[in-house]
Amino acid sequence: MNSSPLYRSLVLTAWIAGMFSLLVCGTMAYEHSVAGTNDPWKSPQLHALIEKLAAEPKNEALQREIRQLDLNLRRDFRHRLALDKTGAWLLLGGVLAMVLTAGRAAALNQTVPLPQPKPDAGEQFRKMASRARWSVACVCLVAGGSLLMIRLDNASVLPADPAAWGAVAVRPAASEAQVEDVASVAQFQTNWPRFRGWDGSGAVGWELKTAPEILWRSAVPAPGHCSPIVWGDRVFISGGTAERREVFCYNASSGALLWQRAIENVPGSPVKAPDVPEDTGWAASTMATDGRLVYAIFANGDLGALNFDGSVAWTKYLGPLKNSYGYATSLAVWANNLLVQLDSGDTRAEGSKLISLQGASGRVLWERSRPVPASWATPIVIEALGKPQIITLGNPWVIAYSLAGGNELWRAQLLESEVVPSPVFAGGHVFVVNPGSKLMALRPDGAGDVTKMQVAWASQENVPDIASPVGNSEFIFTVTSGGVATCFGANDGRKIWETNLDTEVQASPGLMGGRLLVLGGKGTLVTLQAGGQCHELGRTELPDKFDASPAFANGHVFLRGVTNLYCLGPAGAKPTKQP
Amino acid sequence: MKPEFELFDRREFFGIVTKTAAILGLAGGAKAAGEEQGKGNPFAYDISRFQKTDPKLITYDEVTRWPIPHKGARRLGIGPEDQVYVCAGNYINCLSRAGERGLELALAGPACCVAVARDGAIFAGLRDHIEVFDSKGGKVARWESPDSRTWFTGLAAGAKDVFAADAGKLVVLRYDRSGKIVGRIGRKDAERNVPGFIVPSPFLDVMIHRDGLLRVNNPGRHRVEAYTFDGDLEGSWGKPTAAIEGFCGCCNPIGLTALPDGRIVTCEKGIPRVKIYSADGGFESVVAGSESFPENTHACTDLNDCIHGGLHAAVDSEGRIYILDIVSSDVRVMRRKG
Amino acid sequence: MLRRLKIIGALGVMLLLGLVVCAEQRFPPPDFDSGYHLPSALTPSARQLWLYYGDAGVLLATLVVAIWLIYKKRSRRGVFWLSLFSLAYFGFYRKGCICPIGAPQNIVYALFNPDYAVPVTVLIFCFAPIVVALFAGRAFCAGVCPQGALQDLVLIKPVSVPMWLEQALSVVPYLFLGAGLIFAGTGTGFVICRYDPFVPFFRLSGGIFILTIGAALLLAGMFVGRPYCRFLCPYGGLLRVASLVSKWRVRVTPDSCTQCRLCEQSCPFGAMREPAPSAPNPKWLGAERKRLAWLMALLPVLVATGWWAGAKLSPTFAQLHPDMALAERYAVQQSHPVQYSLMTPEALSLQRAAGDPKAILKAAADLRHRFDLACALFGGWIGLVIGLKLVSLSLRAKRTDYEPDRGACLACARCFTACPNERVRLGLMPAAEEPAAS
Amino acid sequence: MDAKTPEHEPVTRRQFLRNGARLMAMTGLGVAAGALATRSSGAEWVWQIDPAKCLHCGNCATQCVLEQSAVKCVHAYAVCGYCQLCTGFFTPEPNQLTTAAENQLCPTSAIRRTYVEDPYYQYSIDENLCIGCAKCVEGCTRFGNGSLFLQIRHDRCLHCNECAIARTCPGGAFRRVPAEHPYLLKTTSR
Repeated sequence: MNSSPLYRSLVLTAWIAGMFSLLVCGTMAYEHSVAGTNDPWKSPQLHALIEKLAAEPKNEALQREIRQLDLNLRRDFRHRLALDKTGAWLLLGGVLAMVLTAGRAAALNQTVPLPQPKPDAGEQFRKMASRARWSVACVCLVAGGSLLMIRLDNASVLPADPAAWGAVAVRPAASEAQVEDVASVAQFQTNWPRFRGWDGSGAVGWELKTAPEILWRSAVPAPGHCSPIVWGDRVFISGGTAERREVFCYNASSGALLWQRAIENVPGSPVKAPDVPEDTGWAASTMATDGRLVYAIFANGDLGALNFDGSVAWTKYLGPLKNSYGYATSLAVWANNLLVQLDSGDTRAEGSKLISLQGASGRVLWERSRPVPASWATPIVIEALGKPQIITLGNPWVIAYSLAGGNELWRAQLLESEVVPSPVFAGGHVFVVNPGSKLMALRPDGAGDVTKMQVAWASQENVPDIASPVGNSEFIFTVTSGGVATCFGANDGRKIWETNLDTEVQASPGLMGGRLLVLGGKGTLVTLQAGGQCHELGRTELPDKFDASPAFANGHVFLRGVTNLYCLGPAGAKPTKQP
Repeated sequence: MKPEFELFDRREFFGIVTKTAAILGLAGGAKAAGEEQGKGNPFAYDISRFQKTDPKLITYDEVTRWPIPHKGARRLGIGPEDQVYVCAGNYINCLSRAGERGLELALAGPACCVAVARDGAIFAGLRDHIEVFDSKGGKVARWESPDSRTWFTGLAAGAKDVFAADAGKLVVLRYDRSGKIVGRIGRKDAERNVPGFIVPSPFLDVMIHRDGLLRVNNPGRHRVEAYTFDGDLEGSWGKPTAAIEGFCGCCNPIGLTALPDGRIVTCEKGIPRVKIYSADGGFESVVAGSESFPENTHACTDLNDCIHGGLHAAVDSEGRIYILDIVSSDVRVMRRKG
Repeated sequence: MLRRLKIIGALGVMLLLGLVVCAEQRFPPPDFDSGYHLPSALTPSARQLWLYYGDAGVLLATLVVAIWLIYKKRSRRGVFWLSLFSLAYFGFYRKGCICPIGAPQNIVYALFNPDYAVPVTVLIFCFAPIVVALFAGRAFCAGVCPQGALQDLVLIKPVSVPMWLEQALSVVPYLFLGAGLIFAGTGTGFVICRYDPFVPFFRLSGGIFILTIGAALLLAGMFVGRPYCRFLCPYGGLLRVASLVSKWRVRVTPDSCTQCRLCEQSCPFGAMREPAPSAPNPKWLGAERKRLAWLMALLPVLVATGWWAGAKLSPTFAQLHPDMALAERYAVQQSHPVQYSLMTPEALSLQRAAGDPKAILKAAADLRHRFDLACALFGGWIGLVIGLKLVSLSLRAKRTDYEPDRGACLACARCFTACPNERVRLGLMPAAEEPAAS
Repeated sequence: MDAKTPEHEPVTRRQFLRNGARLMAMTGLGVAAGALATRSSGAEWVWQIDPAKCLHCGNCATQCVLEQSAVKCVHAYAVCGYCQLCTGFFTPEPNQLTTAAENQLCPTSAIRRTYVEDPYYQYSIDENLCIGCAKCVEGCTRFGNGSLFLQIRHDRCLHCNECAIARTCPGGAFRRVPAEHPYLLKTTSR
């Protein structure tokens, strides 16, 4: 190091210039950081004042305040611009000064090179070259790696084949979808918006620790096999006869019948009602709600949407339906889509179709015809591969459609005869029942015809014929109409236990946390432990006949009996006032 | 050398340099990131609250939509048997009540407006003259332009008179059925205290009301004015506001028509909407709000000619309202709810 | 894409005609009684054409001067002042646009988008320095390039980068070049200009992000000579190749080298090459020959792999094109609607897309096809670059004297005065004195 | 790449190779230049906004490389309606029709409103204040004749090789136009 005064002064100047530049740099940075709120068009203060003025247009003082503030803001803005220009030049000067002085200093400080004796150049070159080759390889890897990362982070959402992109445009316009107000997923989950709950699994996370007891009961004015649905403090059921088809709304806490509304003179619906088999009846399809409207469909194909206050929002006639036992498929909802599976025909498909409607307006978003005759299972919507898909059962096809456009995602030929039990989705598998012969677990991530590859397991033991299965990631439970409850391993399908509840069962079982609820047709509500070994936790005898499946919402169990609607709650909970 | 002159120690210098670089980098990164996620547009021109119509106010349903055979639609007219006459491009098309295409009149230039008399005579307004056809479409007469600035944008045909709104000359011309000009209505006139029309863009409309007076829109003053056939101003109503009860923007309403019971239907552009007022100007209800016309927001999409926006309406004898959307170029048929 | 450009062009023409035709057709403004006359909007004209040709002239002149200073005058000081002038003119006066570094993009863009007639000045800016490099090495980098001058200016205390690292990093410019050219060719944009770290300084304004990068590079540049030129600049890459076959080359010494090794450290850009023994070491010869053979064989494999892998990048790279980005956002909107806040560019562009989705998607499809090819080419190019680099690193150089590497030498003329013979020639020291080390 | 050319062959040979390569390179460049020259133009291109495509998003105010955007609002007087209630000048629901700050739409009050004659007012742009945010353009175009519109002012524009605003323009309204007709104006001819 040399310490000539010239050198020192150069170094000092360099430092001073450097510090100066840093200072300027800092100031400018600060100026810009505050600019966020000081620009006239951003100032929250000004916006607030103008809002205020809108409220009291005559306020002179306020007006004066606004004008002053506006003036100041604009002055500051101009000032900042000027400052930026000068700042930039100052910075330039500072840096230049620093660089030049430092450069000179460094030059002064240079020592005369004094080459040392070196090893063999060729040898050195060899070493260098091999190192260089490897580091080139590294550069190549780094580049490739980063490109891969970028590629993975920004995958295209468009179909792989550009030829298919035209289809993207024909989906319902985005703007419409935006203005729709949709209930949150959480709301769907806490309520019981459709047959067997929001996802059709018949299961809820919470449970009643004690054996449930009746909190209230309320007479059911019209016959129907449909199960109750619950949203907030409302319970809805439908009932109907050849003459009159109605929707009933009860208060969930008191059981009071709030209103009843008939779905009548639906445009296009034939005046002369078709004859519907007695034991299925007119209202076997469970209603559905998206929290905005409630939807009900009846055996003749009348579909109605009602507001929560009971007024009719819209109605549609979807018939005629050809169904030997009578139409019993329940409605499904997902976000703001209403899904109606209309399978029709005795032995072959006769106008079978799946329809997706915009809930609020009843506008048909899409419609797909189905290659199956009449069926009685209810579709479910599941999220697989990040996209919602609709699982439908029919004879012989299990078909999955995309919710967005109704395109068929996959199908499997697994079913025969009359398809009654509905599918459920648990622990990554879709469980479908080929009535009386097979219980199967499917992986829902296939494409095309997946009959061969996607069946994870199948079991032929105590396969139910009417009741749908219920399960969680570990176990699947089924109940035959004869009352034999069976537990299978969800992942391998081996039978874990079975027990005869000696009561005949029409309703699908429900899973309430760790408890399996089986509702016998004669009114026996059996509670089993939903676990590895068979253990009955209790029975509650109810004074009614039951075909409908239980609904679980807000800590209560809702049962629709033939004569009454029941609300069950934790034992000891004060029964709220009777209707 | 003495340590206090160890100023140019490289390690130290490196330290500082790297630190500053890091700080700069972080600051820059943060700022850049901040700029990445734009938090809305600070320059947004916000009228969103006016573009939502209170559903309770909407008293009409859209029954159906008819596409228009030609582009460049301007105005509507209603015939004696409730046919709808649409002028679009160089044509005037007659659509039956069911929307089937009927008679088509080809014109020399772009049709600006059309009116049909009770006896079926069809009056087609071009920019600077009027052509008269009989109900079969046979050309009867051509009424020449009275002025170089003339720009007809509205026509109304009565039993004896035909009224033509001249947006260029800011006047409503009164013709007799022979094509003679027998009066000029609405010109600025202090004595008759007629304020005069303000028409920034070619949307002056005229209509004959059942009460025997003319109704003319005065867009620049955001008013509907009532004149006698002789041109006396009998009254006016309307106030400028984007709120639903008033007329929005710089120059509205742009179109007028009346229901059989005499209530007045107004059309607006900018916030495209069709509303109903009582004959004396009390706001009553909405036929179709801004939501119904998504395409029809910007009044100007062309460099030269800014009349590619807005709506026009006509009413048939049963009170069905036909709305012409100039941008999506279709006719919406609206029926009263319930 | 191409068709779309055509259509736009056509519309433009119709528009201009329209102005004339529709002039008296359009609805007239009010006629004023007060004799008010319509003002007409001011239209300050664009930069005069001759000024652009002036720039080209200055470029050519500076190139000539640079050659003269380097080969005839052999004057570092001269080169330094010339570079300062270029920094002032092309940098702070012309604000760095258009510069040769970005020009190749215009060329490629013009090749694939016939509606863009590339200006003659751009041709000159793009080709002149390359032609010069073919004859006289990287005289442009030394004396004319403002970016280079800026970095050269801030170089205070050069530290030498290890040769192996130098070699490895010297492939990066070619990757950058490849990317820049495919994005230009597909009409996506000029990324080389977008990520030019120094132009913001010339403009004294710019995005904070790029400013930060520029600042960081300059700070680094105080100790690592010209980091951008050596390890990033795509145009530098072109000149490097060109100067490999240059007619004249920069030599440290005017006459014979005395092997005094005083110039070893004189090059701050790691371009100095030391003599290598004429006879290769027999111990390694076989191994090296074999390696060379293998690498030669590897070359086509690398290219093919690159091609294959590159094609896979298409869906992502295409999204950098505004039209494709819009199509993507539109598609997302169809499946999972997002509510963008009022009048944001996103919301507005989506409205536009919703207006005519078919057209947008059609344009996007065309783009994707273009990108499939472009990306494959890019991948292949990467493979080629890496492969050739490996091969070149397996060739044994043979050198008797200390001399700058043809490609890497920026012709800055620093090493001249390090050579005692040169000093003698310049009369900086008496001929008698001989350096101790020899 | 800097392939160190093997030097153990005779000098002449090496020179020959190099000359050959150079010759090839030159011819290559020549061909390329020639090919381009056929479709190259002596003229220059500059960036400009097509008002018919502009969506008034505000990017022009924020995206330009200049601190103060080179994009400004331009007024085509011949298209203007000289409205008393100008939606380009006044906020959507103005308190009164005065030039007071609270009634003005322009964040930098760059629009001057002058009385011409009853009932007409002239509106003109102060380009030193205008930041090109297009707020007035939206107001005027939505309700009125669209006589206010954005243009790149070529006395300010740096003619970047790649326009930073064009890159982010949601309407794709930016395009290169010949430097001799550098504006896309709404008609001012009468």
